Amino acid sequence: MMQLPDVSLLPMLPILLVLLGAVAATVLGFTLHRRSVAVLAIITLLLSAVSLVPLWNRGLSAFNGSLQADNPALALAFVLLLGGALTLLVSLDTAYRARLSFPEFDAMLLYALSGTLIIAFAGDLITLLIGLEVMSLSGYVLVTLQDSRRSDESGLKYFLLGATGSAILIYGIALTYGATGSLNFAGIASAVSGLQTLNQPLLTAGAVLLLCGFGFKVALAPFHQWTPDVYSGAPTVVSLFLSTVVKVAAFAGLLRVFGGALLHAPGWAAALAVLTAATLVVGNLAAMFQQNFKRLLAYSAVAQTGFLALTLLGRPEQGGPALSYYLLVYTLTTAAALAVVAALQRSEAGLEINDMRGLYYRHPGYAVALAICLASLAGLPPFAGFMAKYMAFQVAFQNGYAWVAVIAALSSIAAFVYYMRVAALMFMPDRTPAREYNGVRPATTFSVALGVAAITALGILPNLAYGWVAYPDIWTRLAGT
Amino acid sequence: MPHWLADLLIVVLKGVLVAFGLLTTFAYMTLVERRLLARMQIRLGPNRVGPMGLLQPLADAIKSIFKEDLRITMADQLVYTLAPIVAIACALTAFGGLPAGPPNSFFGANPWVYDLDVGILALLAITSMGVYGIFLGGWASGSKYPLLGGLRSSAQMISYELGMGLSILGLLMLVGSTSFRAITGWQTQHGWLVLFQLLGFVTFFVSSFAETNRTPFDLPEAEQELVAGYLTEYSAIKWALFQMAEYVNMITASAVMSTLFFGGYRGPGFLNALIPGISEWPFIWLFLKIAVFLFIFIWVRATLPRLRYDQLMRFGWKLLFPLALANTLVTAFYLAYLKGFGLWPLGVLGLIGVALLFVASDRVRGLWNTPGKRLQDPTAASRAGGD
Amino acid sequence: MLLIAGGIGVLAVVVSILLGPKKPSRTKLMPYESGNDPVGSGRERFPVHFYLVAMLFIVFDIETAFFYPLAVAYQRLGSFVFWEALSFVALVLVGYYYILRKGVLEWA
Amino acid sequence: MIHVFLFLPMLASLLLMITPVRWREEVAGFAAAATLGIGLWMWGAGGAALFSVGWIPALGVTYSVALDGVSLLLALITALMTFVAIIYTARRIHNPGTMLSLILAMETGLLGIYAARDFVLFYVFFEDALIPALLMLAIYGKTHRMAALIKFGAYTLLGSMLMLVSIIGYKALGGSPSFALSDLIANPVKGAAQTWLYLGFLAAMAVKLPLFPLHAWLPAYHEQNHDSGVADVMGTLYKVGAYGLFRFGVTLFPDASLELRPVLMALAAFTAIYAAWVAFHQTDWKRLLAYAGLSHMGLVGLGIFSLNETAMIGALYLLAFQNVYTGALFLAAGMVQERVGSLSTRVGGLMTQAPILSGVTMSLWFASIAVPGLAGFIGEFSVLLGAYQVSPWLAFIAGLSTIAAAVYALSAYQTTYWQARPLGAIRVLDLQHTEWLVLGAPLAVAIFFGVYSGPALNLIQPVVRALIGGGA
Amino acid sequence: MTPTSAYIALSGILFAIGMFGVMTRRTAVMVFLSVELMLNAANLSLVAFARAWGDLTAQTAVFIVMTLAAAEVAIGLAIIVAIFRKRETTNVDQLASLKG
Repeated sequence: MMQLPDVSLLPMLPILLVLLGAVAATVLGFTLHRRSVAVLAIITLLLSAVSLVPLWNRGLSAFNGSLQADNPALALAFVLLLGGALTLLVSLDTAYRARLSFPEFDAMLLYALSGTLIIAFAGDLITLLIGLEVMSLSGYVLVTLQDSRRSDESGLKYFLLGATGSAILIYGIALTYGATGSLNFAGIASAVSGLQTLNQPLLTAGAVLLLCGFGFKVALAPFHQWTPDVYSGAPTVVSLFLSTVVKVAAFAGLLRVFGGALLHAPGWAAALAVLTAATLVVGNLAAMFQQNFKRLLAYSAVAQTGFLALTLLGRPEQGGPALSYYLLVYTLTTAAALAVVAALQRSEAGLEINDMRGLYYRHPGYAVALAICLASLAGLPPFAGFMAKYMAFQVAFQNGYAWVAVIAALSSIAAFVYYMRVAALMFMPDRTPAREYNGVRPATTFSVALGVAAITALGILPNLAYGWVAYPDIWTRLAGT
Repeated sequence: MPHWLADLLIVVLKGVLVAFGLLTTFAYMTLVERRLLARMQIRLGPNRVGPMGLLQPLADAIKSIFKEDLRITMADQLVYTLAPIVAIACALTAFGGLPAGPPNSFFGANPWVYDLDVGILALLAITSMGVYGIFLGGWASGSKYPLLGGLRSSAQMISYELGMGLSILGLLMLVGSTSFRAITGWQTQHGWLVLFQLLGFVTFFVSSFAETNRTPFDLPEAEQELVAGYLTEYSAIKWALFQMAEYVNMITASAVMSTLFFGGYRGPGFLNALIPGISEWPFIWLFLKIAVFLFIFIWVRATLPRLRYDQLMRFGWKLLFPLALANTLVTAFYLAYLKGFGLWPLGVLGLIGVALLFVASDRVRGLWNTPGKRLQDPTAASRAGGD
Repeated sequence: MLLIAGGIGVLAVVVSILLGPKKPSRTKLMPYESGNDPVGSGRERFPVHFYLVAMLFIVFDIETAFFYPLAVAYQRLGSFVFWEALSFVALVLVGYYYILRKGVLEWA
Repeated sequence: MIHVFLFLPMLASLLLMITPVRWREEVAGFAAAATLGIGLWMWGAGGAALFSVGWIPALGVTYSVALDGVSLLLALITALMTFVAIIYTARRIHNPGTMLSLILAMETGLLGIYAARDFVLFYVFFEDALIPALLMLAIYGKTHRMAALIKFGAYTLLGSMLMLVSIIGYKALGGSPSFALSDLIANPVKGAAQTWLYLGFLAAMAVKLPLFPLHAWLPAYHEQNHDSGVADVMGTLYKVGAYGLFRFGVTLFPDASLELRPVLMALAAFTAIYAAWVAFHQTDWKRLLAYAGLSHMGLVGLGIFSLNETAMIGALYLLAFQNVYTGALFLAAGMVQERVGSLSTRVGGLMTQAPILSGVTMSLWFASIAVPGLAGFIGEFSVLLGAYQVSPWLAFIAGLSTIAAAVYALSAYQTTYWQARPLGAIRVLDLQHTEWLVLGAPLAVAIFFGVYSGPALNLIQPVVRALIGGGA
Repeated sequence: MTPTSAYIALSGILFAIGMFGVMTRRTAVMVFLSVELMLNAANLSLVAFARAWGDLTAQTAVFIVMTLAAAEVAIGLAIIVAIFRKRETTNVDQLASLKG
């Protein structure tokens, strides 16, 4: 009689709710109209977010620790749900124009979301893997869902590179398991701390491979090549989803693995530092030469990845809070910016930067919102982006990676330049006729307003979010116990 | 002579023996089939070559060997030649795992070529490899009919593979092992599994018909629609090899069914009352059962008309698959909650199931008989496939 | 066993190649199209439906594959597993229902 | 009270976005005046004591502000000039709602810079002032503004990012519990690390001073801004590098600033003379004024870097009042442009038609070139005096710049205002109604503090004394 | 009984081959096959390690990886087919309408 797993459903309630929503969307899609399905999905996300509340500070776990509902998981889960909800809101208006108005869209989105939640809750490499793949596979479908050459092509790229990434990741898992003899984070952590020299190279190789695999998922240079093509080729709503939720989830995975299980493993930190520096430089420099705003955002997403990765260097009790705060801010900002693009674009190719000249005089609200988003992305106070970048710098500094911090600082000048180019263009008077789509899009406007208000509020009073996670002790048990 | 070498030799010997046994069976099965069909259609079968045409198979074999071996211009030569070999190899290999008698009953050796704990899985795997033979054959011919035929038959085979795989799950749950000997042993204790897995047996039976491309599922060779399916471009020995593969598969299927559901190489226990130990006699029982099933195969061929292709697919996906799944779940439920009552509830459940099938047969036929709504654009379909 | 079986197959082919007469002619070797000259290549694109069946087969076959270990170990696991299996099947059935409604299983 | 002083403009600028068009000027003017009034009231009350409260406790970032002598003086000047700028904006720019709210928003940033007593808070305000400046340029700029914009922003960011890093580094290495200035002073960083951090900090301040290698953004910025020098006034006010160096640099990096003193003084002196030299060649009033301001800033920098009491006092004095008259001069140039339609220094003959405008401008120029009896003189003189004690040669070189200033200023003035009015040139009006106030108020201030420097010195001296006593 | 190292070496070689294929192959299908090869390399090493450590968790992992491979095949083929039916190529280099 093998022992049965403990089945306390409470810790996995958020995931289950999202999953149920996904199933419902799949089944009801045949009978209900797509909009109502989307509304249903949003409601599900809200429910799931509510179900996070009773779990806070409880530190529950299920399936012998394969699922951990500890505070970091919950915080990240909240960010994920937020991103998903924003995506759905935007899709309410724009999906039809993007020829995406299938119930499958919502279904796939929810499946992907449940996958990301699983990543955030993972206490175990297998669980992590499952979550990751559920996320990625649904992601491939989402990208390809709009039946056009662009989306197909980006879908193929995304798929091929994503699959390669997963393969590398899995191999890394295999090696790690071989070195430590456990797939459970806690087991790995304990094995790592007391490791005989024999397995050391194996472990290092595993860790580095894992890093590369995650590098594909979060688009760390040099594994970022797919990002611009996919983000700019996919329908804007989808690239919104990819660049917020999927990235957040991948970082959640990184945090779980390298902040918890492999914290004391050798080698990966240096590798990560190098990758981060490379990402910062590549992303920012490449973004300077973009002519298409959507593509620019894609590259800036790469650059932001670099800043996010700064927080993973060193000890999680410093990096964790910064990371979660940054992820929240990043989600809000990127979502708002892409929502504006989705609202204004005529074609799924997004907006050409030169076409944005004088946007302020045609769509003042959107222009100001977009400017705020860009300022936040560029890290100008008083917007939340500044606080986030600042925390990232601080973490890097405290963990003795000053040189990376300096590189980040310098590269963010480039970032500032290209963000500001767009922002300034929007405010330059322009006589030419409008090139934007004018239509009624309340939901998008709402999500934009939400995002902008949030990043302003969080910039002036960071503690609204930061205060929840700024407890070192919750970040020291990432591997579970 | 070192020990391992001796073992090896014995194994090889047995292997060759089984192979030639199967081939002979195949040869004479063709004869038997033709004569039986003739009888059922009130005409004489082949009776010229030898007494009662007993030498007919030999003649066929010689003819097919001495016939010209065509090299079709459009064909991909290597694959074209390899395909029949693959088919026959898989077919022959599959049989080797089946125990033909209790251990050491074969002149002191075990009456099986290889024995795996995962017997059924291995067998299913190997037989399904036969699909490669057919599909490659169809593709390599570089002609349209064979291509379609190959596609059809591979689609059909994989579709029914599901039903087959699922239908034995309940059985595996009961036995708790996938090795043939364990299953046979279980049946000697509790009785033939067909009693407790009626639904399972039915589904398995039907799907094995489809797997072996026999009527009413012999779409691949539907003359009216696509000449001879994947066989169109084949002739001489290669064609013969395909035929062999089909018939050997039939034999294997019969053997599997008898092993899984009809007590395998053991005879019915009650006969021991008449002749003590008769149910322990090796080989006979298995051969007997195989023969019975082969007869059924032929009988069905003579009786039933061929399905339309869409009916075939719908039958597999809409009827067989859910049925097998239901059977599995019922068994699971029984094992979880009704185990205390002994085995008879399972038998009852199985009977009820089949009875229900017959009662609601009109409704059930509606599932697969009549075409439903056709989906609109292929890309949407590919998307659905992606989901 | 596989070797032996394969060997037999190869043997048969080789023998017939050796023994069989060789009188090739163009018409004899051209692909069969009821006697007409063949039109177009024999390897054109075939209906996407076959891809679909292949994919569905993969997915559901994996599902079956998941069932095998469960089935073998079933009696050792107790009644709780029944519900796990049930939920698993339920999820699979969702997919099944989806393709059913999508009309993937419709052939005409 | 101080909080009102700081955030009233920001609130006003937000308010402007919803106020109906025809009330905007009034609202903005009232807000600016109120701010100035509060400032004066606080002056009377003797500044505002330190107010400190945790902002992000987890990171040790505090919201701590104070307005002691120097800060108060500079803040007052800022408030004054903002008021002036707003008045002129209301008169000059048509439908100025956006510009007004930008000016007010920027004012909050500037006041915050002076009031901040927390390193991160300082940074926040420092960046806040940047955004409106950029927007002014973007919205009201001229054809080539994009280049100027990029230059300006990139330079500023280059500095401030390095500064941010060194800020963080200072706390991390010094192990201070918070970023509050007092805590940072309490546990400083020593040795080579201090030098490196100082360089990081210096980068930002040198850009905003501006100091020689990092000044390139300045002329383009001023040239491309709106013709009415309003934005330039704010830009002038935004040159807070000297203050930053005084408030944070000298106090937090005493050893480093002592160590780098010769280099920096040399740079500052060179900036002064170089800028004066370049200014001599300008034919565009704005570029000219830009370089003039730059050369003054060189002097200011000289004073600050010399770490000499007299020089520092002079530097701050100069900093404060050159804001007044340089800003006023920008506005004057704007008025000329409004009348003549060009900013060229070759217009000629304005004196004959607009005597008062010309006169006021001239006296402002006198202030700028340090004619005794005007505010500029006291500053420049004491800077040179103090610098002389430290290094005579550099003081001498910098001193040359004052002479050069006289040359370029007077020659340009001569070609614009004297000489004969070209035939057929349009008739130019003299000062209109509010323009009296716009140019008069700064001039009054310049004259007042030129003859009676007591009040300002009383504000500056004690702080500097304490600093020099405590710091270096 | 073969030493674990042998399995690991083999899987490493497989993985390397797969990696090489991913980098050099140009048709989507071949790239995809290389990826599958990598997956199987991972499976092999997982099983080998599982035997070395003598516990079963890794084998469940293998199961899941197999599922993954299957799902990836399904989706990947769907995408590739969709593209192939639109334009007669799946050559990755020719899919360049997104460059910039």
